[in-house]
Amino acid sequence: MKPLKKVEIVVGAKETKQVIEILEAQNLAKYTIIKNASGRGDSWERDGFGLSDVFHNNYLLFACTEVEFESVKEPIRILLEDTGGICLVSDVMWLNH
Amino acid sequence: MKPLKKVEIVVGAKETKQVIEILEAQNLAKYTIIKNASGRGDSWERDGFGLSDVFHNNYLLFACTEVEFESVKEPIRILLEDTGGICLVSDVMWLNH
Amino acid sequence: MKPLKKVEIVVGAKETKQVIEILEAQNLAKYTIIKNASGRGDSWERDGFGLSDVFHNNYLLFACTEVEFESVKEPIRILLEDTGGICLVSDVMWLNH
Amino acid sequence: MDQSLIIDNLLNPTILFFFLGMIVVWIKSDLEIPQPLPRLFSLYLLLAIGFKGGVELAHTGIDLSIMKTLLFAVISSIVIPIYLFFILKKKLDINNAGAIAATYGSVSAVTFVTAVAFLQNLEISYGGHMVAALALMESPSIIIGVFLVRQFDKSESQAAKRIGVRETLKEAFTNGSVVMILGSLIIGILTGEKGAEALAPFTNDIFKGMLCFFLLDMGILAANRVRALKNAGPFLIIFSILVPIIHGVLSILISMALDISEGNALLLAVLISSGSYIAVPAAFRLAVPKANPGLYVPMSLAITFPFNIILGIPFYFYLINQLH
Amino acid sequence: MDQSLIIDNLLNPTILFFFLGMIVVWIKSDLEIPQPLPRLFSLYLLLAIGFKGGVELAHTGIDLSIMKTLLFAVISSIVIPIYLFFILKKKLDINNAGAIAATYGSVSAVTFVTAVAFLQNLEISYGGHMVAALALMESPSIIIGVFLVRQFDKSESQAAKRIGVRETLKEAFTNGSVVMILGSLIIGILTGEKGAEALAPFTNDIFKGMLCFFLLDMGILAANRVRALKNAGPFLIIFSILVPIIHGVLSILISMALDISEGNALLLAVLISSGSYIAVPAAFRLAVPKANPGLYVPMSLAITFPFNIILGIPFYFYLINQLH
Amino acid sequence: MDQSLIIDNLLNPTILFFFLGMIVVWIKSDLEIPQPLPRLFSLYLLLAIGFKGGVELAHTGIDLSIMKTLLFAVISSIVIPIYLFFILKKKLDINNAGAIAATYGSVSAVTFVTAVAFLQNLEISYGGHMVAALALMESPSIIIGVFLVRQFDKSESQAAKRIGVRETLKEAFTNGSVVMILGSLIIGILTGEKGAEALAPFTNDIFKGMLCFFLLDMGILAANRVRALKNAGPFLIIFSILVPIIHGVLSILISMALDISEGNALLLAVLISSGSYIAVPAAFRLAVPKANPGLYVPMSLAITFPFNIILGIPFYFYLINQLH
Ligand SMILES: Nc1ncnc2c1ncn2[C@@H]1O[C@H](COP(=O)(O)O)[C@@H](O)[C@H]1O
Ligand SMILES: Nc1ncnc2c1ncn2[C@@H]1O[C@H](COP(=O)(O)O)[C@@H](O)[C@H]1O
Ligand SMILES: Nc1ncnc2c1ncn2[C@@H]1O[C@H](COP(=O)(O)O)[C@@H](O)[C@H]1O
Ligand code: NA
Ligand code: NA
Ligand code: NA
Repeated sequence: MKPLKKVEIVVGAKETKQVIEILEAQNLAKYTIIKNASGRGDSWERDGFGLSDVFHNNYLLFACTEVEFESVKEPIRILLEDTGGICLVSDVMWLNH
Repeated sequence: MKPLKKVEIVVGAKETKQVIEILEAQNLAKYTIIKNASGRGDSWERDGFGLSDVFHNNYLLFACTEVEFESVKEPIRILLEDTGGICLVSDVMWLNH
Repeated sequence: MKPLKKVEIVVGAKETKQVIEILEAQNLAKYTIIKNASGRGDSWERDGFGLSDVFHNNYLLFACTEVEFESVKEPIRILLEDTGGICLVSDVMWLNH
Repeated sequence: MDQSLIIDNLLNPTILFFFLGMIVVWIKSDLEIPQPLPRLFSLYLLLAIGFKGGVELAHTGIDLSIMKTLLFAVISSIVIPIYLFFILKKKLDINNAGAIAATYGSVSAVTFVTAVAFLQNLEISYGGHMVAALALMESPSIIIGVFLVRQFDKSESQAAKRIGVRETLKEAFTNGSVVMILGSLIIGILTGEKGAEALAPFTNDIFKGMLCFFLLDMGILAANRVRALKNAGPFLIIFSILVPIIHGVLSILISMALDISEGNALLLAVLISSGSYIAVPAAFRLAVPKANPGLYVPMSLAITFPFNIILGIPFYFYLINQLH
Repeated sequence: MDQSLIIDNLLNPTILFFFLGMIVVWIKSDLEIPQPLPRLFSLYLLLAIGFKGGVELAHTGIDLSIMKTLLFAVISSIVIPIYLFFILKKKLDINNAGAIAATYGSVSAVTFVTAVAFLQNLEISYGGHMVAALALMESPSIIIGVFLVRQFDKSESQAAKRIGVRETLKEAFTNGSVVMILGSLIIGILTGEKGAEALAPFTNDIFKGMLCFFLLDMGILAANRVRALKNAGPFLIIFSILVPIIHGVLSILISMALDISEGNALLLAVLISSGSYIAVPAAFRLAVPKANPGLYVPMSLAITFPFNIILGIPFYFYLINQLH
Repeated sequence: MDQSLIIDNLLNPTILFFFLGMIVVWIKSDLEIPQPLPRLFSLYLLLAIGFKGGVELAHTGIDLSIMKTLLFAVISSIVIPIYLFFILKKKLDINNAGAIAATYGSVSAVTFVTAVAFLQNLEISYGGHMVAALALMESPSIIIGVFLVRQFDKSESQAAKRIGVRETLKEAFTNGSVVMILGSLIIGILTGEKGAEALAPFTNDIFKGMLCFFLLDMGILAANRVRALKNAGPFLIIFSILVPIIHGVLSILISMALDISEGNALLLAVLISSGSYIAVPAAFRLAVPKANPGLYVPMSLAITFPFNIILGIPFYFYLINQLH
């Protein structure tokens, strides 16, 4: 088992692509996405209904080393400043296979 | 980055509204919901199939301060005692933007 | 509140049944599954589209004691070696009801 | 009994697709109708059946005989949960006794729709008010079931504090399937002939096909749910077959006495003998969370429902024909 | 005004299902059309309306009068966001002013489809090129709205850096609903009569029924979204009703001057008076993330849209009839 | 070659919607058919084609010529994976060689359905037993592919321990699409003429429209999947076009020798030349997890499938016409 950082991000469905572009820019292209999340925060409620993506959130999760996380931390912060959402970081052990 | 508590709750789809009411009663109305979870616990299996909500779970996640969590801890415990489900709490760092 | 291990596993949709069989073999049949996850890792991209399950991932989560986790750790590792995917373990507090 | 009725029913594509669904589970095929497609079919069927019933009802109007039928339907949905509760209470805890009693006092819309298709095959007509009966029978037994549980359960339940009488009433009468069928019925009444014709390709022509799809899914579901009854013991299994037979036969006898037509008598028998697996679990989950849906849903869904659509419907119809 | 027009419209099953949806929310029923079923209905309607328009257009060909109509449609979608922006700027911040202006410059396909069903009921024909108008009117106001915001917003927005002019253009013109309707239109043009006939049971016969289902969902959605406007203040509420009336009436007057037929004039009025809630929020979320979709989407979806389909359409039609 | 055949095919709405799907990806539109709607269309098409085939088959009965055709179909699905495996083994590792061999031994139901629509356009009949051929050809090559991999792979694979011969057989024969088509076929056989008529609006009338929707999604999917082949090298790309041509032509020659009718010969050519992208990946994921679905799925789905429906079908048909 190897210690890693687990990063969880909730953003609007439209904005997910921009998060992934940030990851890819740092060759950090390992992630899992769960679509169709709903929720509330500081901005308008995303109830998950309607035809437009702006009322849907996505949940994105990736595990990486602390160094890797540092490389995307600032761009993610700047993006979320603009788009809203939340980014949570925690310690995990990776069962390496 | 700011330390917060991450609270994860899995409950039946019908009961999610009651969890949110508990949060709202404490002005804790920031959360993310992922619908259509399935699972098994002590009670009947929720396989995610069928027309009735009683075989579907929801996954609810919210990040808050320790003090905030303390304010909803007991009502959540009492609710889950009745409805089943699970509530897990862990330490996270919030990338504040 | 009681300390537990939270185990998160992302595997291909087809492989989820094998993970559950591992859990059941150790009488660890309490878990939550979120279907329809997408993602990228070392192997081909699972974009969540198409008629075949091989482009879909599932997210599986279970909370258990450290001892219980040790009993499934090796079989899970062996399975993931074969099928790909990721297994992350972290510390949580369980709000026992 | 005329066996050809049963065999004809079995060779109906709708029933055959139900069997296909059960076979899917037995051979452990990975065929599934992913969520929320089953909801699409079920919403469609409620809309179609409700709308057609309304159009029909606007045509015939309401007379004394219709009122009689509706009254009979509602009374049955009040009496059944009461008498069943006191029987079940002897074998089960209060919570589950109340839930099962409410289940069999309420109705299964899918069974109703399957019976409608059965009648259509034989070109036997039925009244639009039967859809109203379906809608009226969903909720009363829920109220009664919850009331009985609260009356006899001495433990200070948290749920009872949270979910009072008003919430229970609200939950029982605003259940999605009740609203969908009642709403479509009223829309059917308000819409004229011309409006109905414009909708007919949607509500009538593709109806049978949508039902096939839906029963395929119901077959998969029933075969999966039946497993949950492994440890339920013989009493509940026998209950789930005996109760529909008794209710069906009684309903037919009363229908004869009330001079209710062939088609309507069949639908009444099907309504009264069927058990709910949508409205009841939804309301009981909130009001009586200690009742176990892993028990009462499989009973109605995995035993009573298949029994009714495979054997019950042709049997009730045979009986009606004999008595007419 | 001839009240029977409004009442006839209200007794249309499509509109009745919209009401049913609103009632569902008011009585707090748990009835819902789960995702992504609403997308199925909306994709279907775009495909059907686009395809039928294309087939029709291939039949009639393009002449000067059609070019005139299309030009009028596009110009309106350029002029409207500009003039609205400068009005809105006085009451709101730049970002939201731009978004609301773009919203009302663009169009609502669902309102268009509902108006088509209204015409079909009255057996009044309309031109296939009106579908082209719908497609052409979706994007221009988006470009203009974003341009105006960027022009007047002096803050160094991060989004402006990330999403340049080219991305905005791309986003505006490749929005899913634009592509679906335009694609189906072109396919309709390329397909001959025979191909169209083979598709007719799908694109024509079940059209009304699918619209009922979709409007049921839109009713639920509108009634839910309207809550977000609780704190929006009277200006925006009045704006959401007054703007469609003004635009509708003006459009009808110009249509008369341009000698546009009854059916086409109604559809133009509906296009010009309606507001977008799909293409505009999608593009603005990327290009102007500081604009609040919790504001401009409910305005067009929860006020303008219900107003238009319930009262607007019969009113515009009445007016057109009076002036003809 | 008669170019008008290709052009006629290209101007078919079904094929045009497939192109629209590819364009959606090229212009980076956000148009998507969200999950699980594609499953709805695919389940529908399997049900409709299976049921119609069964009704037809009940009508014609089974004779020697039908047995001959079915035998030819099954043998081809056994021979093809074997010979392909030994060719592929020279260029690729054992696991992927086996998976690709199985892919092209098995069949693509969507290609079959598209060919059926092609025949319907030309009003050329085909036998109900061709649906049986489709069902019979899905599984054998899977068994053979897995068997060959296990035979030649000397590494002690964990998967081989977990998933034995029995599991592989089960997986191959109980795949959802096999069960759906075979089940619907048998239901079609059991249902009489009258039952079939009642289902016709669903299984026949809206068939073309559903196919359009589905091919739109397949176009999006194919254009997305093709990217995965960027680094695959020219061998596999050429393989994915050459193999269907060779198999199609050979199949046509044998069909002529066996005196198989025009329509049936086309469907056979399409079955034999197409590659699976549902049943094969499902089974190989379990039995041979080291094979890369990111390789063999795009080959059949993003190259062979588009080639077949755009050029292959009219070309095979031209050839059949020339030889008849
Ligand atoms: N404290 C939180 N806990 C969990 N999810 C959150 C939290 N804050 C925001 N979110 C999620 O992020 C989305 C956007 O947040 P916001 O930009 O603050 O409106 C919300 O709709 C929630 O899904
Ligand atoms: N230990 C656990 N780990 C993960 N999920 C659980 C656990 N226990 C219960 N759950 C989830 O909570 C739901 C209800 O639990 P229960 O009331 O114990 O049946 C289950 O269906 C699971 O989805
Ligand atoms: N570092 C990671 N963080 C999050 N998810 C991952 C990670 N690596 C792999 N995954 C998930 O596991 C799936 C299979 O991984 P792989 O076998 O490496 O292709 C991917 O499609 C992702 O959904
Ligand atoms: Na009953
Ligand atoms: Na407009
Ligand atoms: Na083949």
